[in-house]
Amino acid sequence: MMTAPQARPAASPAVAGASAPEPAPLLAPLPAPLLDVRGLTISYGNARGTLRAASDVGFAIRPGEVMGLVGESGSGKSTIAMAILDLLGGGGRVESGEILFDGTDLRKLPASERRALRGDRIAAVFQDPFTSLNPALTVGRQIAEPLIRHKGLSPRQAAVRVEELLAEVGIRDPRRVAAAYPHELSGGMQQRALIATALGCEPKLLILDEPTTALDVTVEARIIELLAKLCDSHKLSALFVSHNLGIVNRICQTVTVLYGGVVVETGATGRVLSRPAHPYSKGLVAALPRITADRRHRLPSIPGTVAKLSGPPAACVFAPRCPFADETCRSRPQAMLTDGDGDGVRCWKADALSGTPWPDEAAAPPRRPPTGTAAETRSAPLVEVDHLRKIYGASRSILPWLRRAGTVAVEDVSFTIGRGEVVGVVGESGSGKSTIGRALLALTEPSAGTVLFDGADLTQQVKRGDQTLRRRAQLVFQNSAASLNPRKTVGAAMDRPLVLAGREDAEERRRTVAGLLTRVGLPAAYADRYPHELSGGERQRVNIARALATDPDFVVCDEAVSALDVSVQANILNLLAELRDEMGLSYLFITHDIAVVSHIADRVLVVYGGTICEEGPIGRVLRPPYHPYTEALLSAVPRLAEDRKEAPRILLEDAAAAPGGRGCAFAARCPRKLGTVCDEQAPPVHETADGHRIACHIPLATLAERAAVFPELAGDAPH
Amino acid sequence: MTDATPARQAPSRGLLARLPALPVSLVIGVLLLAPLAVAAVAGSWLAPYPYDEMNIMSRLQPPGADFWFGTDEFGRDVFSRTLVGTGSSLVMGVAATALSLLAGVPLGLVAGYKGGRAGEAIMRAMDVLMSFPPILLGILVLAVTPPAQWKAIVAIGIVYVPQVVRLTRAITLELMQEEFITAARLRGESAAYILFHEILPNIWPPLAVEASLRVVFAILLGASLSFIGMGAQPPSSDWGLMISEARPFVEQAPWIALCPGFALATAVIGINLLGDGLRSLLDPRNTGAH
Amino acid sequence: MMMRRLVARAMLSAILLSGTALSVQAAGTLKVSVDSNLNTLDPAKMKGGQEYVAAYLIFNGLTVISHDMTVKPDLAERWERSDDLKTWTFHLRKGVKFHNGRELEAEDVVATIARIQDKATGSTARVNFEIVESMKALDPLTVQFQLKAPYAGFAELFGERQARIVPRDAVDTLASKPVGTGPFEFVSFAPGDRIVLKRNPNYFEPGLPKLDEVIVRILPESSAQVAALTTGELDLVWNLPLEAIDNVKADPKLKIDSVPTSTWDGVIMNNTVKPFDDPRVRKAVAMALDKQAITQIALFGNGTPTHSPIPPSHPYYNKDLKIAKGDPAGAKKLLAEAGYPNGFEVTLHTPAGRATRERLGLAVRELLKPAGITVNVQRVPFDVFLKDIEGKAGFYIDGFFSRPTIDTSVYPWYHSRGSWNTALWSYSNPKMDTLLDGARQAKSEDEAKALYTQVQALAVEDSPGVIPYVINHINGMSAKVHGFHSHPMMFLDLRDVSID
Amino acid sequence: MLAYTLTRLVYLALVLAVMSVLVFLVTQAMPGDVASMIAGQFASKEVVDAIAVKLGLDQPLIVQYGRWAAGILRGDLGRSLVLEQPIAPILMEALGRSLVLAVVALAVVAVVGIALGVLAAVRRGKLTDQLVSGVSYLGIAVPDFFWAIVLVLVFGSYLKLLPTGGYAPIADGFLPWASHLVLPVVTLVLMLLARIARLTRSSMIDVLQTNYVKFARAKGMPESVVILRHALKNALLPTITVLAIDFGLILGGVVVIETIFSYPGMGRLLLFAIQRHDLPLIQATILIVSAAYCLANLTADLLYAFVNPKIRHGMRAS
Repeated sequence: MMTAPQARPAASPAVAGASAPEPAPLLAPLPAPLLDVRGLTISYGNARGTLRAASDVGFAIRPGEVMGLVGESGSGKSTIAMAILDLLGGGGRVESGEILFDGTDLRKLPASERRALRGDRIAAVFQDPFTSLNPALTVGRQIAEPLIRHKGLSPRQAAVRVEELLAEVGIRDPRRVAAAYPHELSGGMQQRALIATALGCEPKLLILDEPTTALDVTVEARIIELLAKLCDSHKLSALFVSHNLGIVNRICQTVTVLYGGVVVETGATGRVLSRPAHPYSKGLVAALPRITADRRHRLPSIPGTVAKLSGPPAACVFAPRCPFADETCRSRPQAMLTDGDGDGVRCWKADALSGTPWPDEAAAPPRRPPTGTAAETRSAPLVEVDHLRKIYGASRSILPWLRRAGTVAVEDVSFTIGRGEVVGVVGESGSGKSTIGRALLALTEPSAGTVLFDGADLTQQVKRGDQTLRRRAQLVFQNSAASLNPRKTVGAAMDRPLVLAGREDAEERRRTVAGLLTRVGLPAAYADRYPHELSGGERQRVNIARALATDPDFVVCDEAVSALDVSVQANILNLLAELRDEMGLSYLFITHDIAVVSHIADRVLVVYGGTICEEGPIGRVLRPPYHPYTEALLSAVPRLAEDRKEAPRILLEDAAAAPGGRGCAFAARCPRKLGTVCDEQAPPVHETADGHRIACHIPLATLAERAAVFPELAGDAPH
Repeated sequence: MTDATPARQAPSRGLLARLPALPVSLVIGVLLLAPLAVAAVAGSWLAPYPYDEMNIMSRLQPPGADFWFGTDEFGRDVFSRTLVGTGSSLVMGVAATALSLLAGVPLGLVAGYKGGRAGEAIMRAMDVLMSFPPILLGILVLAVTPPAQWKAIVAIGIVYVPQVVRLTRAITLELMQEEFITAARLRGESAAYILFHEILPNIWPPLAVEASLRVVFAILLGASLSFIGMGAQPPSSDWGLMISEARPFVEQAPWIALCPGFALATAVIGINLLGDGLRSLLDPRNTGAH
Repeated sequence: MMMRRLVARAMLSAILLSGTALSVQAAGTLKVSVDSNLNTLDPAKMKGGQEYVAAYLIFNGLTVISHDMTVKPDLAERWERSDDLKTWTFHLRKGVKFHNGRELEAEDVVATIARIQDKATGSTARVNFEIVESMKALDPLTVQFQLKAPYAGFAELFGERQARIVPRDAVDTLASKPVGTGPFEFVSFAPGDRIVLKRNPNYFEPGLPKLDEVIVRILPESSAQVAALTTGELDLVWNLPLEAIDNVKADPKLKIDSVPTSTWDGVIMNNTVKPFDDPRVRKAVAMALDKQAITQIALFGNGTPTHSPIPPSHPYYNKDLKIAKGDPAGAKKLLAEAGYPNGFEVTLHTPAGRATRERLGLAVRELLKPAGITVNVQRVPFDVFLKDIEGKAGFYIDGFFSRPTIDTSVYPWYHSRGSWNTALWSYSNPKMDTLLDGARQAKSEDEAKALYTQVQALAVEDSPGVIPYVINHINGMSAKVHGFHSHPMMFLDLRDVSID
Repeated sequence: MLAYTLTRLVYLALVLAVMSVLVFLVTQAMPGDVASMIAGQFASKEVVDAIAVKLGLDQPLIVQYGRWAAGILRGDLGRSLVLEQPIAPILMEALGRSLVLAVVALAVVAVVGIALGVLAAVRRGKLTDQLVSGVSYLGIAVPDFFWAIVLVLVFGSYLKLLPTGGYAPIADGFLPWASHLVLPVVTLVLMLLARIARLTRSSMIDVLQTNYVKFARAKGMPESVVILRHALKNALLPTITVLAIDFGLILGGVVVIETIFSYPGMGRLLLFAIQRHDLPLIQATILIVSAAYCLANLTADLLYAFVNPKIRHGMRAS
């Protein structure tokens, strides 16, 4: 057993001198770290060269401590987790460093001993529950495997234990779930099963690799709650890998920030997130859209794209994107500066910059007053959706056993979008929000109801072959890669809409393309590039530019920023806001992220199970009265503010929504369900004067009694 | 800019510059096929003897100085025959594959793009065709008329149409889900433009790989049909026919069968390697062989 | 009397065999192969050599063509003919039993022939019996035929392959369950695989057959046949593939037995189709073909060049005529006379799957090249060949088995009203008709010989087609097989055969 | 599962119905005809016509088809015109022999092919992998008939170890029966092995990269358990499909191999029927072969569904 280290071990000898020479005197002996990673360097090699996924990474996790490892995509956070588990694949190789677990360097152990530790002393839960369970084996068997293997339980004993474990992770019907195959369970249940597997052998360390990223917000909230509880009750240590600062804030005591495979900052969660020391941390925290922030403000963003190293860093990895960088930063690598509390920052300017916030970009032009006032919207709506209904998969086969009523994706939805208005649609997966967007663009034919665009039925026009109106309504996709034809240059992709618009002069079209590219902040020379030569953010800009090429009035943004890293997301959101202001565009902004929608939308529709449960100006929706679902949704949003940590949260059951019934779609999961009336009758719509509508059986007055989820927004809507 | 974006490959940089990056299998495949291609084009000029010249005095001669690969039961030079037969054997595979692509790709595109009744009808028709084992379908087609090589080509072409249709349809359906197709529909492109300018360019790489493997099957099926007398006709020196005719003499004169057999194997291995190479060339992400 | 003797013999054999039943059983089984599947076991409908193999093992005729090509008694122990050669009376052997136990009667003979005469039966032997005016059973053992015209060779007709006597009450199942009087009884037939036959204990020739069991296996691949023969899996390969002869000869455990036949292949030219309607063209083709070379190519030398279906081994063979040596120059000259100075191009059809005939076709293609005739060989499936080629196409390869008599070998092909003539080459020369009609009524061998000598000369002169050779019939067998003699009619005669 | 099976069966019936019409029409279109085939070389026109009338060939096509189809629905495949026997027993015998060939060959292919494929996937990029790939190439590249000839040459002609043709019923004893199967089976194995090994290899490689395999490893499962319990079961899905289809192919007759080894299976029966222009036999054979092939395909899909719990539960036809 090694003794407790006096300080965070110096990352490398050359840098040792730069760190604090004497550690602060210890008030109480800190327990020895359970996991102590030192100087870990990992690279991936293939025929085209090597990529350094982690450079000289060091951190420690003490018993009972949950440490967050955060960073954007490509920062190397998952690679480090896999290296600890000895599960690096795809040509990954640990070049150097130590991984001390309970004082033993795992790298020095033979493979069989490392394997014996895995699943027993060190357990893991991965990002995607849908693919982490073997589809061919029952859930119970998969949970039992490590019990039999490591604990020597008989299959019968293991089965008993499996049910206990499932019960412990909050599964109500453990016997049924144990006998089920993975696909029979919802994502939340699957993730619980994975957690039960990890807990089975009572491990000392949990490796959690983005364990909730693939889940809906309400489910995520419950899983995080469960994890926090378990870590507490089992005295577990955990390495929590995440890109989501809000979640890290909720569950982690300490946090380590990675950038380009390099640890840039480490420290207590509260301190790092409220008073970040490293410029990158500052940028990351600043770029996050906030529900409570002033919506007219531009989001601060980090320019450029994520760094990727091929060798040891020769300069500060963040210098190319750092607004504070100078010659020194660009000429020598940075050392980790630590203090006695275990806080550390890899920036020689950290002290000098203390208190200096991430700079706002050029003062944002004042936002044009939103046109979306209720009266104006009703006078001249651009889009009118009336009793829209969409059923998928209905079948009228001659074979009786094949006849199916189909799945209701959208059930009787009506709303309007005014000119220049941004309407947000918020909902979880399966809520029908994308279907609404597609129906608006005549990409899918409504089963019932009408969609009028500028007074005309777009679906009918397209059916007749008239495409002129359609060109005025465009779409910006989630997957920036898939939305561009890989075999066409950016210029060619943008040229087509112009050709179709009858612009015959090729030179003039070329100039237009260049103009559009410039407009979305890309060099005009990008017209000659192929999509795979661009980064994700650049591709999304091209997508937007292409959508603008038809000179539309209306753009549907379907999860347009969801796949982007926080720093890039801020960029795109800013761009979309600018375009709206300059060109008077209307947006239907579809997203699962309330923070994003609250930043950009004028009005919000909250959809659940294909129906609109709440609708109104954003300021109204964020304040009571809430629809019970909205309330749960809002309370589930992970946030940075520390004071929210202990606030009551409304946790929903995992049960999957069953839309299409006669009653309220949310009835099955509603924590405030009144009784059978919710199941059997469609809820009445309560409407207030400012266009705030709630569909619920609970009287408006009762709903209004609830406390605000965001007290800082208390009071009347600002507009 | 950081090095996050992959290095651009300037279109001006020619194939030569990328040569070292060419997959090994592609290079070996081309090396194996090059002499066969030459033989296919110029076989009758290169052959030391006319392929059909009989010489009773030197029948069933073992390989030697005069006849490098021996002679057959008519005293015909096996090497010359194999050389001249290259064209017949390869044409069989290539032409049949071309035929199946010509018929199958449009059908697959329509079935994938239009769907509905027309698509359903096409796929059900393909189901019926696929319900026949391939060689049986070939035999059935050929049994209708006296055998001839072009009929064998048509038959093989028909045999492989369903596979091409299915593949094309599958890729088309997959592409239809792609958002760039949605984007094209949104800007009001016609169906024809979407099919030919958006979908087709993305279909041809997998189709090219598929086609190269199809050629192999077609060559082998062609050889099989010739073997049972329903393909090339004597005195053609189609390899399948040569091997078939050599059967009774396999004990006294194995070289009659072995020479075209090796040629056939070389062709098939060559095309296989070419296909594999093409696959990894066209899809750098590809890992496992399929 | 007969019965008692049979029973006694059966008992005796039972006693003799009881001690060594097993080994005798094994030793008494002969495994023989044929090269093609059998279509039918109904003799009236048989058309292929491998079917005739079964016919001669299971059935008998009234007469039999013996190994020396003379007609001998079989089911008929004797017969008489009227002086005008129009009334023929056959006396059946007494006590002959069908395999089903019923005794042979004259009515069976009448029924058999009537069935062959019925067009719906589709027997290829029907034309042979068109000459019959009427027939009747005089008593259970005597049958009499009345002919339309005098015919000296009538008794030989009953040695013909299809004219096997069948039980009149079992004709419907003959194809799959044949019942005959022959040396072996039918046990089973698996199409494409094998026929199993067992010894007929009641066979009328005393002491015969010697074998207990015969298994006829269907093995189309010549290499498989030879391999099976070498490994002892087969004891005898009927009609050994020509290309395998050397291999069998080289193996000390094997032997071959061969006999000349009058089975021939021919290069058929349709005398009514251009350009073969010109005798000069036909003659030119005949001149260009080197028969010795063709025999080498097609038969590997296992045959003899001939002028007509009359084989060189036959006393009537015209020894004065010369075998064509191949004269492309002469052929060219003749073609020029006929108006084809630059030759012509023509398609030659060969039936697919007949290796010898395919080789003949390719040989013709090569040999006609120097004469300026470009031949495209087209292989045709046999059924298509029968329907669309034979008798219709201009130029094709065909072939025919030995016939029991010289008359049946020649008349149908060369007489202008001959049954085969119209279905083959449509040759017509009154002089030939006179010669053939005369030969039918020839009272002496010498008279017949003289007439047939002229027939051959005329056949070569007119060249309705080219008959390049007659084929040797060759059988390969294990050295353990005794008493087997190849039959010039290609019959498989196993009565006297035994195996160690 | 039941609904799916029912749907597939209905489809199968439809496909077979369409196919029966197709087969009937195609066989009618064949040149040559039965009557002249039966009448043979001597026949005159009246004879041919008489035979045609006797066989009902003079009736309108639709009547002939109706009679034929009705017979098949009653389970009567008709009579062979040439063999003059009911077709069903002949066909069943040939099918039985093809079945023997298919079962034995596929058993070998499945065991050896899957083992090789797994081995190559696990040792990916190493010598074993390259060896398996190389051998696979040979199997794919060399046509079956060429292998067959080489085998005949080596084992029959030179070594004289094995019979090179024909079939021995099991009644003749096990050894003769088995020895007759060796060469055709080996040829089939050579032909099919490569594909199965390559397919197993690639799907195994895919599966080994999945999250659940990674998770199984994270649970500390030893490689043998990871490969055999977690990976193989999922990786075998495509292999099972292909095996079942191959089974259908062999059952339907591998014409070339059956020809070379004089094996009296479905393939040679069909060739025989075509050569003899025995229409009822051609029609019945093709129908049965195709039905067997379709059934094998169906079995493949059902098996796939059965092995894959995701489809087994809540399955729907698609």
